Amino acid sequence: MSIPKERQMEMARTMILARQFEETLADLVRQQGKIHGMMILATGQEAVGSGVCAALSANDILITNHRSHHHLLARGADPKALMAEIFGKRTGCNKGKSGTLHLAVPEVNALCTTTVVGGGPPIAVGAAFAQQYENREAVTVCFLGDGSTGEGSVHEAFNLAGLWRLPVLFVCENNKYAAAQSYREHTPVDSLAARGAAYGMPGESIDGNDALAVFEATRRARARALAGEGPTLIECLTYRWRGHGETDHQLYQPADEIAAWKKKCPIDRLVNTLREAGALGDADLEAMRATAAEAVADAVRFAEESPWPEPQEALDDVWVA
Amino acid sequence: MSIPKERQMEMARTMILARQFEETLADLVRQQGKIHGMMILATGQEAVGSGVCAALSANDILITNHRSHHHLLARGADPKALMAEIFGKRTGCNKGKSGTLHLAVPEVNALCTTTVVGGGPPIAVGAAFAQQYENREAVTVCFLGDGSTGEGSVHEAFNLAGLWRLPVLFVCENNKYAAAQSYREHTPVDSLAARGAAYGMPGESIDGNDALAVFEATRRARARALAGEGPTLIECLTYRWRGHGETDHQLYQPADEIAAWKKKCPIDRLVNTLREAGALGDADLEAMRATAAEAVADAVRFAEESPWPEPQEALDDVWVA
Amino acid sequence: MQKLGMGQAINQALREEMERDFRVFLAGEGIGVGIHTSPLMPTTGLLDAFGPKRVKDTPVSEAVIAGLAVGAAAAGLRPVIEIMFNPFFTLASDMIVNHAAKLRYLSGGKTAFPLVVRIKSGAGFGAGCQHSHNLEAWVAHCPGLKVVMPATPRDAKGLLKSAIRDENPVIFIEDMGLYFAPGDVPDEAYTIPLGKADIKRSGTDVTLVTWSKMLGVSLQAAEQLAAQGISVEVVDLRTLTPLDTDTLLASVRKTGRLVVVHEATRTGGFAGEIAAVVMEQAFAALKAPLRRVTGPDIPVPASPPLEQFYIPDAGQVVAAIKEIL
Amino acid sequence: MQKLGMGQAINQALREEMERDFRVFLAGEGIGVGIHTSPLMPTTGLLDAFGPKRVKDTPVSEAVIAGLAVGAAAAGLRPVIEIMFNPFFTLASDMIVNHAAKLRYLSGGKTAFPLVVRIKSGAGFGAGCQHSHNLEAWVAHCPGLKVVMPATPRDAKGLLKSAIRDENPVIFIEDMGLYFAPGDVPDEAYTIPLGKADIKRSGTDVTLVTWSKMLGVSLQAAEQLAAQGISVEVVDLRTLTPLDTDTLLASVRKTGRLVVVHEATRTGGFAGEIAAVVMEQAFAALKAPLRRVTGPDIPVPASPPLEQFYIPDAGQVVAAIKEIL
Ligand SMILES: Cc1ncc(C[n+]2csc(CCOP(=O)(O)OP(=O)(O)O)c2C)c(N)n1
Ligand SMILES: Cc1ncc(C[n+]2csc(CCOP(=O)(O)OP(=O)(O)O)c2C)c(N)n1
Ligand SMILES: [Mg+2]
Ligand SMILES: [Mg+2]
Repeated sequence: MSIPKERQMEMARTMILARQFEETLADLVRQQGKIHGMMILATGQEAVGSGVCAALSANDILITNHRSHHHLLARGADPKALMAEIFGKRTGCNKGKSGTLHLAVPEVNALCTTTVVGGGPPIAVGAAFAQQYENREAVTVCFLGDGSTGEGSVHEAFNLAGLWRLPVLFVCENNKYAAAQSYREHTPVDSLAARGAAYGMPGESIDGNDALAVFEATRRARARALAGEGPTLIECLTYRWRGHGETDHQLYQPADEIAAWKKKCPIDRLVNTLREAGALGDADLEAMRATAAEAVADAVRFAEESPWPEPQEALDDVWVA
Repeated sequence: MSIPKERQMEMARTMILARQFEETLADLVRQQGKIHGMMILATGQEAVGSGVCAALSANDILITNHRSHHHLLARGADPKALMAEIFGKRTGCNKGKSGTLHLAVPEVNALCTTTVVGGGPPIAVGAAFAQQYENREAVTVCFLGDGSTGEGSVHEAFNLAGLWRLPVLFVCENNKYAAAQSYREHTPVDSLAARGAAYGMPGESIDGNDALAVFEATRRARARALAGEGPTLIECLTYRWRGHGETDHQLYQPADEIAAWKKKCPIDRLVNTLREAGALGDADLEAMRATAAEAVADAVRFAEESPWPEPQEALDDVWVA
Repeated sequence: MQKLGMGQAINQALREEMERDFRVFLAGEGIGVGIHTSPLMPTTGLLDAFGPKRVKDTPVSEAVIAGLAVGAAAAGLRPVIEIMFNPFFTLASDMIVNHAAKLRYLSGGKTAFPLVVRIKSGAGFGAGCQHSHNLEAWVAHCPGLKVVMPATPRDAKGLLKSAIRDENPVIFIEDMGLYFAPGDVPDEAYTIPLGKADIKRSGTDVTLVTWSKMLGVSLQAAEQLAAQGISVEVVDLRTLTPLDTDTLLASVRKTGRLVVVHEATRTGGFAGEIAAVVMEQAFAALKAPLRRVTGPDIPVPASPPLEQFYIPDAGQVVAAIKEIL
Repeated sequence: MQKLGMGQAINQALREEMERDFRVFLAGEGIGVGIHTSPLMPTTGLLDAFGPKRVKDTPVSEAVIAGLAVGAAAAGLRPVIEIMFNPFFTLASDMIVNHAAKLRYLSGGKTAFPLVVRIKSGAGFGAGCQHSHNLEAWVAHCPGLKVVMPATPRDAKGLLKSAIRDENPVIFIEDMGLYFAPGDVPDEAYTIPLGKADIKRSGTDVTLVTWSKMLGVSLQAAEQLAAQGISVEVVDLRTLTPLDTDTLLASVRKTGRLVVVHEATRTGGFAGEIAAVVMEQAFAALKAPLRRVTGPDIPVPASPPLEQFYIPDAGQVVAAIKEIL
């Protein structure tokens, strides 16, 4: 089944937006010192967010993790509200409570971001259970990192999802590192996808820098889930260009490894494919870039101009009254 | 490699002892009402404890779980001290602090019994780490149930053991039930042994009612571990004749299933093999049974005659002073 | 008026709320097909009544049981999960404390997590400290969680119904020692609001604050002291958080004396919170030192005489009260 | 006298104890190869010094990191593990609370678990409530665990060395906000015993009890009040359990007034324990109500002004003290 052109364009658009959004964040943190706290970016991994989200419907639920900007932008979250939240402003999508690490955007069914590594899968299982319980025509997608598979909670979630055949897609971004630890320093086997078999769940290892492959794998897994055939584990092989966070010195990442992966840039890849297919001209690309740049600039302006929350507002939002 | 005769006799002896010990416990709880609290018995699973322990050396460490009498008796724990502990007497191996559920017998290197399902494997990993760290010529054996594999802690332990190639044997007693839940109601795959592959660890499924097969598998895995080749997962297929505990009505266990497994009694099996090999005569068997009966009777007498702890003794043993 | 054990009262509450609202479902270990078939247990018969779609027996996996609740609540259902014994709450604690309690706040109020965690608790059944460990002080120290600990069948039913209808995560701790003793439960529908303590006995000489199983011990002590002319007011908190400080303070202002009784170990137990609130807000009314009657600072031992030693009894409560009169 | 940050002081303690005793090893996430290379962090350089056999980087697996410590301790080693941020203690809590703290008791005193759990803690780095959540009250409520929370580099070094030599499990909680500010650390070898509070400033009008990072805030407040003629005695608990009740009570008996300052949320925080102990044992000496200065009952928010609002400051301490003078 071929991928509709508008989906392909959407992927290109959201990848470019995510890249620019995050490069701007890096600059705001490092050069301008305008943002306080941790800053965890997904530069180089954009194909995962965009490939997955382009294959979803509005009803599908997203549960994501600490490295979430590319997921949320691909899902259609408002860059202004995200940026303001990352700045800690009152106009942020979570009123400054979350910051960059736990962005929740229920408007686009991104119900929760958890920065507890391994926290997402059990929650995704719960969301998928709700979908199954009410026979909703929808699935839950859970993003997780390679390192998160060290957590017992991930195993418990895989086991229950396999057992109850829940409509959930576990999308593992294997970016080769868990913080400073390389993949084979934290996991004794070569393939994470192969772990699917331990839970009666198909596991697929794909090129995570190929947005179209990610899209296809997501579409297949989603169809399976909707057909009642249960969860799928999709391992997207990709790479983290930047450090774990913006204070990371990346000393443990060999320079040539980084360079080699930069050559495999997921954005260039999709753009080139589209160009070769005649689907994207120079002008289109320029327009995409300009639109993204404008959206990011708007977002930064909005965030900078927005007021800080009043200190007392910290007391709000704990409880449903 | 053949199994030394004295080992085979030891297995027969400890299985018979465990069976009699536990049948007596059942009677003490049900008919005589002499023991307070939960009573969890391993009747029908004796080949696992005896087959494993016969293949170990004195330095090897045992970490076991809530269903532990057959492990500990096979390991050579004193039946009197166990029985007194199960009664809650001051002369019990743990001064009444533990009761039947957390028997610790460091005298035979059974360092801990945890009744938190899934609690054993992480601790076993730690013990095996100590053995590796000090180049001790020894392994750690961890007993776990099929149901425990639902716990995330078990997965974390498998992963770390596989990663660090620790000298640990995970002996999974698959007795087909986790409390009232049958195996396929809690696990989405047919083989637990196959999960070893997810951790770079050999997984073997064996007949857990065949003490000799258990012995052989343990010997192989132990040799691997001592050779620095890491952990092994041994799945012993067996069956729980009695309820989860002595208050269980076993309504969920089909009567014909129980009957079929009783025909596969692990004690009869070993005894018949030894008889056929001419290694065990009627008189030997009678002597074994009589010795066991006497040991159990002694143990009960000792326990009954022993004093209760003084209430204030509850305050002791929290701290190393 | 029906006579029900607390287990049956909880069973009725679950049944009624499941009938009322399809979004309510149950999950836990052995809550459907269990090893016990006693009609006095809280979930007996619910699988038959509501089927395996709504009564979910899970693997032995406390973290994902809790995650199931968090995710399902976020997605619009109203989960009621069970943690078999209080010490196993540790295994669910990341999901409850870092997620159920915090995710609404983290969303700036955009999401909600209407879920109930039923925890079976208490010492006295001879299983030792890995089965018996009263950890209500942990959850009471977590903003975003409400903590309910009923002491009577009537309260249990009414409070559980409120907990299920509450839009916030509620930890509902049941002392298993209360499942069997029958008590009055109204025949007609009712709920009891969370956050309201109940004066189970009025008195004038000393305020005795307690909850859960220790209510019985406290009332016994009050009875004994009444015979000696000492009038004890027994305040059953019912809900630890939100704490009903009005009732608490009014009572202490009246009596001028405070004793707190709980089964949990002493150091760091929730009695400390009661003490602090009173010392902050009713200091002028106090006529005597505080007394706490609690489990000693040890794990719960298994042997019968040791376990009995662990559990506070009426004699200790009487002695504590006499010390400060 | 050296000037070291608390991170460096901890580093020195680890180094010295590892040199002294081969059984001591370290395990945790990123403690060897980490993303930070600052020489001010507690484990920097230890991998180079002791090699990968004794400095173990682990997968992201808090439960098995803790289990590793429990099992290795039982088998004769002396593990020092690190939990990266306090909220992740939840994931290790079964191993620590149900195992490390209880297994010795369960064995009737036959086994021992000499292990240290270092937990990085505290608010103030903008990462929000899944990274910042002060949970010392949880561990202080668990018999079988000692809980240490140093406030100065000198104390951190001496207490950590004692913790590593202790035969019991010790929870050693480090506020990351203290890693960087230099303080005096003796050049010669020393240890500081667990269970002894330290009077960081003597005074006569009010006893201020605190620990960890809040010591700084408390001393600031004391300084400000001194200028106004108010004399504050600042008691740094250093060890929450065992609690040094002697020092605490002696101070309150002297001043007659008690303020407790901690960063953790108020309800159910360890201030309650202090209040209860004082109200039980020094009631007659009390001249005024208790005041607690603590984090409010909310998760720690991420946005800078909100996070600042969360963290108690000297102004609040001054105001609280003035209320009860
Ligand atoms: C439970 C828990 N432990 C530790 C951490 C600290 N931490 C944050 S991200 C991270 C690495 C995660 O690696 P991976 O899952 O591969 O995701 P990636 O960062 O590569 O996207 C760690 C250890 C955490 N946030 N949660
Ligand atoms: C963490 C935890 N959850 C639940 C329980 C209650 N429980 C005790 S044994 C058991 C079933 C365990 O099944 P399995 O691992 O197969 O061992 P078996 O009893 O069959 O030997 C359960 C659920 C427990 N002890 N610990
Ligand atoms: Mg990664
Ligand atoms: Mg089983």
